Amino acid sequence: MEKNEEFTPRILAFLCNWCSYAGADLAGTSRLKYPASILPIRVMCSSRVDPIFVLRAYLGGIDGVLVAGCHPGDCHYQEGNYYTRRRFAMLKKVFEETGLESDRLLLSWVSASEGQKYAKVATEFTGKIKELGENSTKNKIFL
Amino acid sequence: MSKLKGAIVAAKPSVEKTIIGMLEKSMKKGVFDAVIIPMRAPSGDSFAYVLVKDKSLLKDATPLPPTMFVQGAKAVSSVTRLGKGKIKIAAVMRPCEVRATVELAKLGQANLENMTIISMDCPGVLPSSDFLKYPEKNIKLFNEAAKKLDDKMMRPLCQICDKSSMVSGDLHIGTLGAKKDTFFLISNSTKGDDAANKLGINLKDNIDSWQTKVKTFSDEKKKKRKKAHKELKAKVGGIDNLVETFSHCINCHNCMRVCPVCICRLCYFDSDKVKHSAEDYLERAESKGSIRFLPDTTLFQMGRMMHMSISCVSCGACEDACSMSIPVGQIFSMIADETQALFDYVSGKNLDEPIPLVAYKEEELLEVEDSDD
Amino acid sequence: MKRKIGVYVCECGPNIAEKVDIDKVIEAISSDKDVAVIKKFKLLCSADGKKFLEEEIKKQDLTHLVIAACSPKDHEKTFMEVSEKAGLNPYLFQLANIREQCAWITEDKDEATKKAIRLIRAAIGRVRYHSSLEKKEIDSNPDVLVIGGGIAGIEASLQLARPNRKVYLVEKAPELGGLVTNFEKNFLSMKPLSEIINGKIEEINTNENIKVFTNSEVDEAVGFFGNFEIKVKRTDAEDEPVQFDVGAVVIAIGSTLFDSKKLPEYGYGTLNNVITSLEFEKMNKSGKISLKNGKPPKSVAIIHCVGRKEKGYCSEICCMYSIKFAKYLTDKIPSVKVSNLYSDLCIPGKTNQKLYEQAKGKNVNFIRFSDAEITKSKDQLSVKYKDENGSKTNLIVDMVILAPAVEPAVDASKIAEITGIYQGDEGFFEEEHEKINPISTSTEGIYIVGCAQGPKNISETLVQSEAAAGKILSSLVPGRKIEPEVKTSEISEALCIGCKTCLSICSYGAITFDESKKISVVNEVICRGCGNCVAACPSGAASIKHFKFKQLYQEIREAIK
Amino acid sequence: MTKSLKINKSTEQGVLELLKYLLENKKVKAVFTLKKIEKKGAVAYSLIADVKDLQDAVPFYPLMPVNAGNLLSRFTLKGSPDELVAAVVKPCELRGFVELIKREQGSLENLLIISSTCGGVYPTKFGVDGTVEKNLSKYWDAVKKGEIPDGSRPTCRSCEEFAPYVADITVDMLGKNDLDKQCMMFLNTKKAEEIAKGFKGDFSDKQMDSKKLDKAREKRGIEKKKLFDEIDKKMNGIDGLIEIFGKCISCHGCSKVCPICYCVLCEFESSDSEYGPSNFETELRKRPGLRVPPGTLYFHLGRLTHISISCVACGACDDVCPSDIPVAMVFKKVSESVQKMFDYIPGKNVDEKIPLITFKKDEFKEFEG
Repeated sequence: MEKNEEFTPRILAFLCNWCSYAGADLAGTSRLKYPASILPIRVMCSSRVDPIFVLRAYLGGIDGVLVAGCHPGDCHYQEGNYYTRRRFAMLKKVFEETGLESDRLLLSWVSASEGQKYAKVATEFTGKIKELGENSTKNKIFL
Repeated sequence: MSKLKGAIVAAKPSVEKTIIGMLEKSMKKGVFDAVIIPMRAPSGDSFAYVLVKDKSLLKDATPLPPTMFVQGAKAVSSVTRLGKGKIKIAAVMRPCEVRATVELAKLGQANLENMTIISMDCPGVLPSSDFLKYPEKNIKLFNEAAKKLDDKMMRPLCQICDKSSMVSGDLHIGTLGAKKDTFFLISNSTKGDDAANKLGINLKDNIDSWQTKVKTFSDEKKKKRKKAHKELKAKVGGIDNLVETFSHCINCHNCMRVCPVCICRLCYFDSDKVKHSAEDYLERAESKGSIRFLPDTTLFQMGRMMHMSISCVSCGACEDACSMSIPVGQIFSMIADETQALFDYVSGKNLDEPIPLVAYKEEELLEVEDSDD
Repeated sequence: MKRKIGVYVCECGPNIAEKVDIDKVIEAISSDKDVAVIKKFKLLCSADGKKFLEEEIKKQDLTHLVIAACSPKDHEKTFMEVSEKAGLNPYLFQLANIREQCAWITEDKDEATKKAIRLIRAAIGRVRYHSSLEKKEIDSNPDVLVIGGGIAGIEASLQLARPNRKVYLVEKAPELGGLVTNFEKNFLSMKPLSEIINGKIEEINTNENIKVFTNSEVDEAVGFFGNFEIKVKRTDAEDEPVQFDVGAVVIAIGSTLFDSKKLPEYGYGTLNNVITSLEFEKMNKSGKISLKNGKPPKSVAIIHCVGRKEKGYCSEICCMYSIKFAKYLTDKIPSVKVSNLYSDLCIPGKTNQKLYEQAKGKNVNFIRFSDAEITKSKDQLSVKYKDENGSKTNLIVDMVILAPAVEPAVDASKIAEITGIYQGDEGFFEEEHEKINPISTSTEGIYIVGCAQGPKNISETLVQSEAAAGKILSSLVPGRKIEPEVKTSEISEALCIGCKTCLSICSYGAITFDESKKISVVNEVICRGCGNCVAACPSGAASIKHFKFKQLYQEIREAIK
Repeated sequence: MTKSLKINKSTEQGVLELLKYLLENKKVKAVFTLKKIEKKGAVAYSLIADVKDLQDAVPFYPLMPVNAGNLLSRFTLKGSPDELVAAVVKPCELRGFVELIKREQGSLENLLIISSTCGGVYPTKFGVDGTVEKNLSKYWDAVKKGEIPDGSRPTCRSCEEFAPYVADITVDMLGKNDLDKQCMMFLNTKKAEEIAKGFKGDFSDKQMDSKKLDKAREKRGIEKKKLFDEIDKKMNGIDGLIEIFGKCISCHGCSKVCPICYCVLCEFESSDSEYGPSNFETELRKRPGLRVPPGTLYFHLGRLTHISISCVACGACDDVCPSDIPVAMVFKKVSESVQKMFDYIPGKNVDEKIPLITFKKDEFKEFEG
């Protein structure tokens, strides 16, 4: 665990506009602290997150990708997040089967009122990624 | 186009090592920020072009690999198609790859402004399918054959290549006619002159011995080429032979996809324009008793000839990639020689020369007109 | 044309300034590609701030605008308006949130500064690929179609017609009124219902804003908010369907009752004097509560929760009307004994409990039961059941009233098909969101009220009808154009291969299929811009304005740099 | 109730008899099947309208020059035939076709699908050099015994889906020890029964003997495990993947011949997937170098996310790869577990929705963090 002591992971967070992004805002307005290295990208619905995005980021050397949306049943667009979940499940399976580190991908439901949860998820995920260390694809040549 | 200038360079311990040394030096001096050069793939049984930024990688580079998996022009195009970018790049390729690159530049698929292209006398390449069988052994065999200029095991098209020393890039490494442990560094452009100067190489030596040797060598090959094309024509010429030859085609279109000068994002022959209704197909089947399905493989190949034979550089990438071992590369080289001769155009020879089909002369090709008298 | 991006960093008073080293940010970014100007300002959302921005946009003649400030939730709209005012298309602007998700989440100023720089760079990268988007405006038809002439439909129609809205009210029965016309009195107030209902029906018939179609049903409803084309045809004649346009639709088709015959143990349909609640309401309204033999019952059992287990939900109203029934009975037959057999009592609300307390006691008792079975015993009925402690009990009564579960109306699925509104697992119409939009549906401009949405009592129904009317009156104003979502999805005709993947996953029916061209087409008026179809499309034919691949990818790139 | 049709001729002859009968009596307008294109053994799918051209037809020749799923899609994409056309295809080709139909890329309308319990095929290139022709007798011996023909495609050797799903007629081959004397067909649909009426042969209600199929499945299951273990060893994470795909030359032949890849323009050939100068500069900031053209691993993993849900493991991609990359086995391995996750067998049922266009409200909780 002592490896990468001062390594700050590059983490990408796709946040749906209506729940998770608002939740992340709430974490801030409640002055909760979590690692600043996490970089949010706002999408209208988590279902906009094409697995290809995650793939690109991963092969580009991102250390972790978080996809966050409304809780099932609460999707602002009704069913979007159910599809997100299926696509994510598939992507994870592809990672597992090809021996890639699927632990670098995380799907989480964060509602607009769950500032606490967002801070928690962000902190824990960052911790996990720190354990995993740097994504080695970063310096591969034959991609 | 500037007159060729050259210098004799000591090649110790070997030509390849010397080239790499020069590249390292020029990167150190900031002549180039990066180099596009072939390297052996991690699996060991393949070579690929790598855009090298960290010069320590260069020691593993292979300027003259035994095979051509990706046509170098595709590599250069992929880096510069959308713009020249900030960094100055040197690209090390074989002459036919350089020529394809030049064609791509003419077609707006490559931007050579910040690119210095280095070519070298080419002994040919092994067909990749052969190479894949015993990589290690084949690397040795290739290097020996290269020294002896023995082309028996090379691609059929390499065996009849008369442009294996054609200089259409900026710098060229001439090994033909060079004294032992030396080679000629030949410059073909101000960019080339500039790079040589920065490396402290004085382009004042006499390169006649290289030029004469190249001349005789390519004259031989020309004869061989004419003969081969003649034989080929006899074999595949005429609609029946042609159809027979292409009847093996399984429409994978690998040939088109690996072809350096096939640039369309969506090939016409993959587009909606070639898709018909069941009844259309049935009509054709009924008129002939039966048709191969999909039909039109010959149309596809002929169509490609229309589209790109003017720019074809006879590199043989298509033949290498054909999963049905159709001699498609040889056929295209045969056609290309004819169509290019028509406009006395040599694809990729000169960047400033427009592609014939985008230019015309008032008085030409009268013979193809139907004269009224 | 050369890009000139203006970047403006808001200090937000101390909020950002104290946590982020803004000068460092400016220093880092000022030399970035395409950045024409970068400045800081005390409070950009203030009047001064807006004035400053407006002048800057004009003076610097910016092609794109990036503001680093608070969350888009706070002031994205504000700054878009400023930019529009200054003559710069508001979609050529991107807001970098360096407050909520940067300044406020760490104590480490250096970290916050680093993150701010990345966020702003992401915004700059993104805004480069923004293109102007134009607000769309389309005419709308303010008229309304109300499906169902029960209490829900009647109320909605009146609420709309009173302020002179044209309403088409379609009822498949010969008369308006629906279920409630069978009820003598209302629960709680125990006031006669008929005068209320008749009053409302009377008003409907005299209000010339309302066109009533009885013996009719909706045959077709195509279009979108503000522009639905409706066809109504008669059920009792082969006439050509009547056609008209409306801007909104209210579904008020009510509900029906669970068929008690499905539970033979209750003997409904086989035993005399076992009747449903509705039959009892009718009997009561007719004035004479009597057994088959004409005599008044001396003892009555009301069995609650008939079919609740089968349906899997509580029908909400049964307990209340059962109490009402007890009152009917005791008022009309003073000596009658009434036993309420319930499995769970559900008497919510601020006042309902009162009536229960009153009813309980004299001659009326409430028994918690399970596993009831009704058989004949001489000329009476024996109700065998397990009581709370599981001990078997046998109750002999003259009459049994069953309180069956409330079910979706018979033609619910037909209406669902015509309107494209999704039915939940129980078959009732699904609201868009139980909390955010409880009476709206997945199709903008179509609302669900009353028992069509789920079991409800009359007052709850009326509330929904008024709510729907209110929504329509405020969103669909005569003469006012409607502004559909701008950031909609679009499908490239060249790239679409017509696999219909997008059609199957769109929750709004916003995508249709062009059979002649064999490609999918987005109806931008219906599309809400979630982007689901974009992620689902394998061939990259679908893309979504303002969240295009290249735009988002610039942000991704910043993250992996 | 399935009817069966027995003919006392070799299996291939029997089927040809039936096809001949159908053509002669105008019960079908044409026959889509494999046809010899020269003596060395090269075959191609053909659309045969004239009976006499049936003589070169080799419906069950152990080659798959192209996955016929692609071809039937192209045949029906712009409109189905007006009258019945008989098509003899292999089970995986049929499953590929069905997956394409689910994507609106074709239709079963007016097609009479004839398929068989399949013994597998050889790599296509062996058709050109005569290898297949030489091995034919060996091949049929293996099929008789339900064994795995040596040298057949790895995906065939490890194929457990060798029995067709939506065929109108299923020809009994795998494990049928007298297939050179007797031809047994099972008429699975009304369509098939109707059309076979009047044909001379013994009709009965005999059912396919499933035991021999189970045995064959077992053998292939063992082979599959072996091949999966091998590929698994190679596929160990990013470095393994780079070993495997590092030599990809981006010809994208694998996607071109894939019966599931059906896009007009592959996303990975679109402008969105292109690198601009600044991308390269960014990349080179963290990497010592980058192979060009870039994005081969991105292409293959991306293609996995696109098609693993529907991959029928036909092996066509292996055949066309000029770099001998074991594309097919990678895709088969990954796809099987993706499909298992959704409890989905591609091509089994035309009416079953592709898992990614539907959902259950209560599922995959384990993927939520």
